[in-house]
Amino acid sequence: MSNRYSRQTLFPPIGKMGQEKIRTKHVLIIGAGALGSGNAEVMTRAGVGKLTIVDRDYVEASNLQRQQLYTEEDVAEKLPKAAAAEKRLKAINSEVEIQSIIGDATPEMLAELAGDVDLIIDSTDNFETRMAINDIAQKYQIPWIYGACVASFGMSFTIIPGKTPCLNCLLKTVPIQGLTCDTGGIIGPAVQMVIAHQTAEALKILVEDWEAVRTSFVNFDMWRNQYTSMKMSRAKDPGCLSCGEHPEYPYLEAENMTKTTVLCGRDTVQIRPPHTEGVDLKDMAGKLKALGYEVKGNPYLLSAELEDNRFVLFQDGRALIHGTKDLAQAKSLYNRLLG
Amino acid sequence: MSNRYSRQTLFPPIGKMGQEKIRTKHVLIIGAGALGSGNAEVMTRAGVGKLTIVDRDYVEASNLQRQQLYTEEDVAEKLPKAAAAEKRLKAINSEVEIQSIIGDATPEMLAELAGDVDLIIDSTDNFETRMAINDIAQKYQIPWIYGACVASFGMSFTIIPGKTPCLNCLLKTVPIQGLTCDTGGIIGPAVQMVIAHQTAEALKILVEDWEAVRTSFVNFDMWRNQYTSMKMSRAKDPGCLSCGEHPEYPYLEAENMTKTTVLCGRDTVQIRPPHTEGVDLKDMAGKLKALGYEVKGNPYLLSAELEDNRFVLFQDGRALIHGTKDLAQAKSLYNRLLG
Amino acid sequence: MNKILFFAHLRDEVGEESVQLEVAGKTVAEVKAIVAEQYKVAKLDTAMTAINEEFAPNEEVIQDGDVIALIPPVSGG
Amino acid sequence: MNKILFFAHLRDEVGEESVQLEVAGKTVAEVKAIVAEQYKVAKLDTAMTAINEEFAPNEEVIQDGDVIALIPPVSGG
Repeated sequence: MSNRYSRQTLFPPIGKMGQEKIRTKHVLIIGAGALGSGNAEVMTRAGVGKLTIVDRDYVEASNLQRQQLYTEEDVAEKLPKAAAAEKRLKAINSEVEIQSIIGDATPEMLAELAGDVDLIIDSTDNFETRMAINDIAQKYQIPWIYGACVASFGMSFTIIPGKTPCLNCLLKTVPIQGLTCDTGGIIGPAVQMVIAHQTAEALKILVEDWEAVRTSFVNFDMWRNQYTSMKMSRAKDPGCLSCGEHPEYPYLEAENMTKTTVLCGRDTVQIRPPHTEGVDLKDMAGKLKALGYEVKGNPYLLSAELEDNRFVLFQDGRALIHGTKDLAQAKSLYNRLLG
Repeated sequence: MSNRYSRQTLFPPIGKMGQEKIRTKHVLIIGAGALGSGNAEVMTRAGVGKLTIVDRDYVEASNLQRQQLYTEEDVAEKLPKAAAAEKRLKAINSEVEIQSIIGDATPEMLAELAGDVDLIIDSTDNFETRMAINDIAQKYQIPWIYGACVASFGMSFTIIPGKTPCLNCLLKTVPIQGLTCDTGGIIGPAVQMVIAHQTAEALKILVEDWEAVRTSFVNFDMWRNQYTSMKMSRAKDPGCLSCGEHPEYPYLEAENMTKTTVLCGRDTVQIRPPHTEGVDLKDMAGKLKALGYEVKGNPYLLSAELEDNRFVLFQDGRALIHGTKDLAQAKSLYNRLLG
Repeated sequence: MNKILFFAHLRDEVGEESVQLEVAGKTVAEVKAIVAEQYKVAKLDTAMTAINEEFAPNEEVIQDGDVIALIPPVSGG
Repeated sequence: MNKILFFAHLRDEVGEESVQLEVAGKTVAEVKAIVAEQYKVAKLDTAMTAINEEFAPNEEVIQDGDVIALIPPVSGG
């Protein structure tokens, strides 16, 4: 298909030279949910050389409202998202090398993939993985693009190692909000908006138009018609442990990672997040009830049950997920409810 | 699939009541190109009751870079876009009634469809059709959402009859810019950005959250990181012939429509736009050359040729498209090059 | 003095994001004619105009200090 | 006097788009504590802060007239 990129090469900041650069680049997308499937589709249509997409979940009915690569058939077959994404992406553009990985994006996996990656597009649903991406990106000097959305709002920020502040400069810790797409809902247009910003930045980075890269932190609400840009010129922290003068990449250290273990003989997985500021149990109980969970509890813990999901959550963020021995599945439920 | 809309009903401004409203609504999308395919996918995933999509073109290789419902197979089969869109939309959500119409969205067709339509999403590529949509929307009191993009920029504006200014208040004429996706290029993120804005407005209108509807005219450039909102409180023209006190719906009148006729025995279609301000032939010659056309001409006309496309364009906007008797195909080429 | 901002392809044609011009007392239509002449921009008559981020008709008169934005309508889809 | 803007779910929790508070001379961290107390907002310590549309660290001291925006990071994807 000789002229399939003609409308893109006609755009002067890309041109034929830019298209040739795009064709030689490898993009890594972490997550194949709403942002991951959308970002992967735009990148595949744009003609990147290679695209790697990592996800640990399978396609569920509640994904179809906003996750653009998937169909009812994928739900019926309970296909892993990464596999379903690969199938559709190949039908869209057979010239792109698609690598799909079904599994948890651990720091080990990220480090293995980092070797020949030109760009990472964040499409994950939790800050622990984002902090690991942030450290890997600094360690291996890979640009990455933060993006997230909940309800009708979303945000994005482009991180270029050696130039911009990093996510650890901004957050300093792993925030647990308890507000996720599973507790606060999400609408398609907010997803599309984040994808628009992430993929615009991705194309600029792939064609190496560094002058065009957005330096501000974008933040919007599609229902309230808000759109703001926060300038970041003073956000870089010289003492930052991820991007500062003496980096230690703390989120690649075992003690800063969530521990996930099967409790022997109990068909239960224990999830222990690293030092958090604690969970507001009353607030979480309210959110879980709104989702239809049956919730009991006391000031120290809450227990919640809905269909196959049964778990106990402690004030320090630790949780016991009952009825499973599957670590990835347990962690997935945890992140979907707690962020 | 009982919980397929759960993430949308969790969003308080929609809720279960809003979802029920969405389920009973009929959305009409004019155009199944980049904006049309994207808007149709978001609306279908969101669970509208009925979706009608109208397009006169078939899927081509150069569409795949940004038109999200289509695959390489659709190109190989030369499927009409409306038919290819219907196939994919049904696989995404079998609960939505999809009506696809292969043809030109003429004022007559729009008038026929207007009877039971709750919302029109503009996804066309020319202002003549938009002005007809604008008049139909005023005549039948149907909200519609203008959206358009070229290169890295785009714009959107929501038009509610009886409340907001209309497109004729703003433009007063059918502008011929000569800048289209076929002459200036287009990148995926600009498309996604317009879709995000149009579908957010669509959901607000479908759940009848009139307070939330955007009243400003949005205008952005994804490569230059520009985003502006123009207030429209003083834009409504009381003397407007489309939405004013004595409406005449001028763009539904035959004398204001482009005349398309097959020239007898000549395998040529003549296209005669209504009173335009004229075409800048020198500028168009440059654009066509950049696209690979062989261009000859004089101050009164230019003739251009590329593969199967051969046509003569006059200074007053009239054109002769050679080698075809297909009116829709000739008009499609004209709109793609001149807007 | 007035700042005049260019959007979309006007920015490429003019080659600047904005220019400073003294146009207080003139109408929007007159400003378009001046800009079209001075910066050799075709088709400016169909551009929309915002004064201080608010849509302004062709007859509107510019005040000193007003920021004028010229926004050409876009047709692609 | 200072205007304090709330974004994302903070806006729902506070129930207002913005409030007026007299916080000149206080640090960003102190403002967060005051707002958390006064409007019963949980988890404000992890929100990002912009002063006059520019990112500001927790130690930054507020000036009279500064517009403060509180932006909670969002994790969904």
